Amino acid sequence: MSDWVAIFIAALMVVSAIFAVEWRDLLAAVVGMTAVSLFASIAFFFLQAPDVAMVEAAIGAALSAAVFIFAINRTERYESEEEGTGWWVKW
Amino acid sequence: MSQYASLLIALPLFGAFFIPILKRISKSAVMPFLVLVTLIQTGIAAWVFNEVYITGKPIIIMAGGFRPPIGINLYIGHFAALFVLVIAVTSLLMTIFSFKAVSVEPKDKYAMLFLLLMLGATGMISTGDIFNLFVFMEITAISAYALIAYNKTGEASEAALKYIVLGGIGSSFFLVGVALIYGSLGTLNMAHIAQLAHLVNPTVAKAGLALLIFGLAVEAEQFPLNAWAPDAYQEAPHPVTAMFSAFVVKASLYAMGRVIYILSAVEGWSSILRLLIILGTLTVIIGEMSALRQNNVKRMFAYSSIAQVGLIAVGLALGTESGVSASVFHMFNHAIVKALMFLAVGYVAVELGGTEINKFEGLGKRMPVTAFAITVGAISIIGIPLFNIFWSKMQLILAALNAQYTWMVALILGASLVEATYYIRLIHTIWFKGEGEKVKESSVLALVMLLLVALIIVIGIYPEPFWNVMQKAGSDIFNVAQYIKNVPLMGVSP
Amino acid sequence: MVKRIFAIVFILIIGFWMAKALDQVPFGQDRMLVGKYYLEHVKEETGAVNAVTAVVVNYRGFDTLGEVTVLFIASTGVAALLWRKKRKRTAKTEGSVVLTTGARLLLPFIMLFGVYIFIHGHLTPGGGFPGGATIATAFLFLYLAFTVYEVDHKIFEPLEGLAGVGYVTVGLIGLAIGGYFLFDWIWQTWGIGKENIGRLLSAGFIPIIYTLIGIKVGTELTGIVDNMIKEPEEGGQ
Amino acid sequence: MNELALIVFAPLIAGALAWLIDIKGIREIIGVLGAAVPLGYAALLYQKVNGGLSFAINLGVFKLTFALNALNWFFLGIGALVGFAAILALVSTGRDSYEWLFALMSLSGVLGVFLANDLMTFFIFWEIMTFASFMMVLHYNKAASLKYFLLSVFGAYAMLIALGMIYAKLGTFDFAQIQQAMYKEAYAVAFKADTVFSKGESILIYLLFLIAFGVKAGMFPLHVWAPDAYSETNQSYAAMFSGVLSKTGVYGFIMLYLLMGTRLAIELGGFRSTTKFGYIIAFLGGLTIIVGGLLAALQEDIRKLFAYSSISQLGYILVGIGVGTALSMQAALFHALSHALFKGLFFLIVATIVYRTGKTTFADMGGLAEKMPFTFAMAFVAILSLAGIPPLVGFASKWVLFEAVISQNLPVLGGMVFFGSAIGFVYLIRFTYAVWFGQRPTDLDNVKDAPLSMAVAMAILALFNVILGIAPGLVARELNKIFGKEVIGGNLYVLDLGFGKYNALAILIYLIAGIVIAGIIYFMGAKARRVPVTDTYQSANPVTMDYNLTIRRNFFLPLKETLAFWLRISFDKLYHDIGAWIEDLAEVLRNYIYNGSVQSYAWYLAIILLILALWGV
Amino acid sequence: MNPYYFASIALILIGLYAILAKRNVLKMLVGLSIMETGVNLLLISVGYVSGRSAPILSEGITPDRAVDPIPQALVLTAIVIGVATTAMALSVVINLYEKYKTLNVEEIRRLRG
Repeated sequence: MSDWVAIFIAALMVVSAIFAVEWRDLLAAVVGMTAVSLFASIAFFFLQAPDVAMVEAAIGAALSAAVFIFAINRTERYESEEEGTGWWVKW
Repeated sequence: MSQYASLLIALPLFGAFFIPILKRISKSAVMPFLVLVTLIQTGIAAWVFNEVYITGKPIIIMAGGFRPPIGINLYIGHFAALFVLVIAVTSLLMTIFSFKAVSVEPKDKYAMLFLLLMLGATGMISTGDIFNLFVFMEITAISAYALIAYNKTGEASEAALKYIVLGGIGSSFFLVGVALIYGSLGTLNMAHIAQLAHLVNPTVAKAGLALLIFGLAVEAEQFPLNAWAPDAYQEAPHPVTAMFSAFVVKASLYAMGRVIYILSAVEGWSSILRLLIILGTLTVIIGEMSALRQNNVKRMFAYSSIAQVGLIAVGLALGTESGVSASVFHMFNHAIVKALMFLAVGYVAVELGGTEINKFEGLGKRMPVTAFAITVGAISIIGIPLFNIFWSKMQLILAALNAQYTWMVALILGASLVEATYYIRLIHTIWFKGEGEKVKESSVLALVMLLLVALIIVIGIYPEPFWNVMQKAGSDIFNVAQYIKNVPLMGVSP
Repeated sequence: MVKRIFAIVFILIIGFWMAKALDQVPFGQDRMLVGKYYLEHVKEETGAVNAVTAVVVNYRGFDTLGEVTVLFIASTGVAALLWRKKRKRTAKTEGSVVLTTGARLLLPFIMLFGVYIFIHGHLTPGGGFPGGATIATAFLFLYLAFTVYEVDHKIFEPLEGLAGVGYVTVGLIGLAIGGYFLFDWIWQTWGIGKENIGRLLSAGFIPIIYTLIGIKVGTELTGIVDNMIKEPEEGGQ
Repeated sequence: MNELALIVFAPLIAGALAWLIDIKGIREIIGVLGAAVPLGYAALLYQKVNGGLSFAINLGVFKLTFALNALNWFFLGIGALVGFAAILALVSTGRDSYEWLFALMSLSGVLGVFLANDLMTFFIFWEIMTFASFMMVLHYNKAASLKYFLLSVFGAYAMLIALGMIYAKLGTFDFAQIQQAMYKEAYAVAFKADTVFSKGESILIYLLFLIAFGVKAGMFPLHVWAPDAYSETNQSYAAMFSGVLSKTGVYGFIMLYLLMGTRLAIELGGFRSTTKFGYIIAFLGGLTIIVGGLLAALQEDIRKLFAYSSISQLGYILVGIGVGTALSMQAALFHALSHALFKGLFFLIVATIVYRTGKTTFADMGGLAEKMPFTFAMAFVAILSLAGIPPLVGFASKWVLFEAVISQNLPVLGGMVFFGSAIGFVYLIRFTYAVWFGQRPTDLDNVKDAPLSMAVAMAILALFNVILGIAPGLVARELNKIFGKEVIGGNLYVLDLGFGKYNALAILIYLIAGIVIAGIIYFMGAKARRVPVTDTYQSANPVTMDYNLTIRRNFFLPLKETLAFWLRISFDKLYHDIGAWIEDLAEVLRNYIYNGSVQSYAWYLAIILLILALWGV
Repeated sequence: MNPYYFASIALILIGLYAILAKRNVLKMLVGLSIMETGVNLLLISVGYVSGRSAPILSEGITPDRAVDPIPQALVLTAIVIGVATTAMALSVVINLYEKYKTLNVEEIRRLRG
């Protein structure tokens, strides 16, 4: 396990992905997705890929989140009740 | 001079980008412009076709002027030249049909998406680079998503959603496969990969090949992965469905065939091929069985088209040259027949307002030319000797028997028995049941249908010239050594 | 509940299989083959300092052409699907005072920053895509700030088409002059800017293409945002 | 274009022309010309039979090769003759150009099958014939045509698999090469050397060929399509349908003998005095005779009666082939010829009756002899020939067949054959009396006789029936030429089998003498009295309305009651249930797999990934 | 087992899990988008060479000091394709919601059989 920065970012990414999938409130899910995209952008930076980091940040995080939020705005915000999410999920 | 073949890709792109500007000038000029672009595309494709088949050497287009492993190259060999022509001609016929079939409002957007679907399929067939194949696959897929949902009805959106989710998963895993292959070989050019395929370490190779084929199989409608196809065919606008079953599926089938044979030096190759044959046979059986009690004729033709695609996949996965050239011949025949039948069904839906089977009662008296077109199409699909599909089906079955897959052939023949049942029921409903007043049929479409019928019968009666073309196209896919020799690879020091 | 357990078991097995395959591709090992050629020849063959931009635009220009088409299809598709006869903006609340004044002040700088990114594509990281995206965020900023603001489609769509047509014409000129589609005729044949590598006016047609891509991506993403934000009026079909 | 190509493709081209030029007068002429060409050339080519005439078309995908030898000249003769007669009759009963196209296409399909020189051409023309005849039946009734098409395509695909297996191992379709390869195989099996085909494979090929030719020849378990198909089509076409198309099945069996006969004989060993595989064919043939005959007797509809009788007659031919000796094969061929002649004639008669009266069941017919004398004369010839009364060809072929079976001392088969001719006689009596004699229903009073074209057609067939009956030596000479050695001796009028002789001329003279004497007695004033038609036999059963057994209504009801137990086992219902079951399975499968939810579709993807993971690991 | 490899495979599989287990269509699209991010991360980490810097060949960096540029070019395209697919999917879902009034996958089943 070469350096702890990589582990830290990887862990953050996986946790925020799991939360993004489990949260019942779709807006929270989109925020989780954006977090994953942001951490991925940072990971790209550490993997010596600045171009990709910028594109991921600009398009992956900003615009896909914006598009998702507009879509939620025109449909429903909350998932249906009987989803049975895990105990550790608040929203 | 041969580099001008790159116009095959540049022209539809130029046309698509030009349409928003043209819309400003005159809104009604969009559809005629579409016909013009497809007409020029057919001209170029015809020129490329006879250029490749006369000189016998494939045209290698080097984008950006860099030699293959460095730059991306388009490999227009015997197969690509043939099928680019098929794509161009089918799109031309479908633009004519779009005049009458597409009434939903943003027609200029429809024209753009139509051109880009054609571009995507052409690109998939002619590209020589795995990632470029992914990009063109995405172009085809996303324009297909838009075109399927184009009618903005609830069902159309549902069909498009299914295709997006499944297509998304498929293309993601395709990319993982590309990552594995690139990770172990360092190059993306297909010929280069074929050259170095034996260097790849077995587990990566097996996983990479499996994922690549999985990604393509979702697009190429193999058994469990084709659940999106019947809905997509049913809900798309009629000309788009015809284009879909005529060449879009064929492009991903060709891509699958190409990927199979360039990675043939890989160690776990034959086991994955056997899995593919099993999947192909299941596609044929399930496809035919589900069409049995359909009351929506368009959906019935969709299932029948899936079944034929399964048959082609079995032909490709046999691993023998005769199998591959037989499946190429079947692709060609099936493209003609299915274009004709979906055109006819679409036209009936436009005139009589729906594709349920009761709309087809007494069609023989109401729309004789369309009824005749459907009947000839149905008879040729069943596999009757004087029509074109018989020859390719026979070649496929003989090739399969040659490769000792007797049980697979028995199942496939059983399935085509089932297919004969529902087609005969349709023929009987059309000609010998029900009454109806005569509907005036547009002469242009009648001419198009009769042209396709004539083509089917000509191939049926004298298939010899077509078979020589198909054999060359089949060997173009099959023997990879020739493929590697044709592509001018720069000696990049490994 | 059973479905979840099955799902987890499935993805674990698939994960294990992919991990086993990835073990044979060790992390961080130098396996470059074609990449090594690019790194060694990028300076004299394309004149760009940023190797990735050179690969994106010049060596594998076809991918980017495809890429731009994908985005074009997305924006046309979204426009086709969300097309309604009569559409209007239904945002109810005006942006807070911070947002509105911020929008008025920052807009030119964001635009400038976006243009900076795609003009310097061949030197610094980033290129047409992030540049275009930044411009799109500038317009998004306006959409969020003002409830009335609407992008005028009469101008945006032709601009988008023009940029696309421009890109293909550049490729065709390359075909005419250099004999190959997307051939870098500025750098290879005319040899302008060969001496000042690393400065603004260098690297053949990469800046031109990246400007076109920047405009195109900017207009397209704004188009997508605009289509998404407007809702059909009750009468709308 | 040499003669063989002209023979095969002339009807097809004529049919297409007739279909295109849809004018009432002209298309008939074109059609008849199209049918006349093969007949003319068949006669012309008689001298050049062993001249090794051959013809090949290279279709790129396959090479179609045709050749003429003694065997397929014999079948070509049957096909062309009965085909021409049927097409001639079609002139008046043909409804529209659709029927002309497909009748002539099926004729060219049949001729193509007879003249084919390699398995692939054989298969291609087999499919053309099946498709064309199916379209003729589809025109009238969907259920019957669907049953016919599915069973015959099932047979065709069985043949395709067998053909494909042969092609895979031997790499050739040509009959001669396959024959040599099979001879080598036979020796290899004899000396226990290793062979190209394993024992299992050769049995599989034999079974597949058995199914394929069994379907077409209407063998017992696969005969269900025949009654509906023969009765539900244009009756004059039915003459060709049952007369000629069923012969392709017989030709196929003979081809099976020629190609793989020795190999299978050695491989599967003998059974009593014949080969095991031959005995299977013979036994099934016997069963077909019994089933066909019994069911024929129970029918109320004329067309169904002759359809079943046609199946039972084919049973004779299969028995002949099954026994497998040179004599029995010749008997089978002889009976094939005579069956084509008298069955073709019968169907033409039925066509005339239906054409003139529009009625098809016994109940509404009767006393037509006065109104249609010419047709009655033809019917009389046909009845004598089918029942096997000496001077006509039916007797000659049956006699040779009986001799062949008995000489091989096969008691079971002999029993079946005798039973068959007895039951044949029974339903013929019913037909003769119910249709021709007795009281004529009032609405049939103004019935006219057969139209000219049908009359000529019937006359041709009746003429052949009589000539070949009186001079069976003509046919015997041809048969000996096929087998190369003198199997049936005797001159033009006498058939000498070594252990039995049949002098056709002598018997004819005695018959004429007998008739003269009977005529004298009749005219001398035998007191003939009118018998009321409803004079029924009840054998002590109460005479109730539904149990009123007259010649015209359920004459054989007691027979049906005795056989009630056996009649429940009907293969027709079995195939129908299989079809319905498959359709329900398809319905369940479709609704279960394509259940519409994206999630389950995503699950399918995950399953495939799992398979790849486990398979690939 | 490098953390980035682990993270990318985990992201792909979490995305797949979301599609398989979650009934809300938008949640599925979130899963799809996460899967695409995971694939991009995998592509980049395959192209990384340890101990080397970004492929910007300014004065200090010589060719043998730079990381592999090709995967970065590929990912540039892949990210934008991902966004394009998501935008298209969302507009389809908006149309769907307008007609079906539901986002639950179990109820979007009119096209079946």
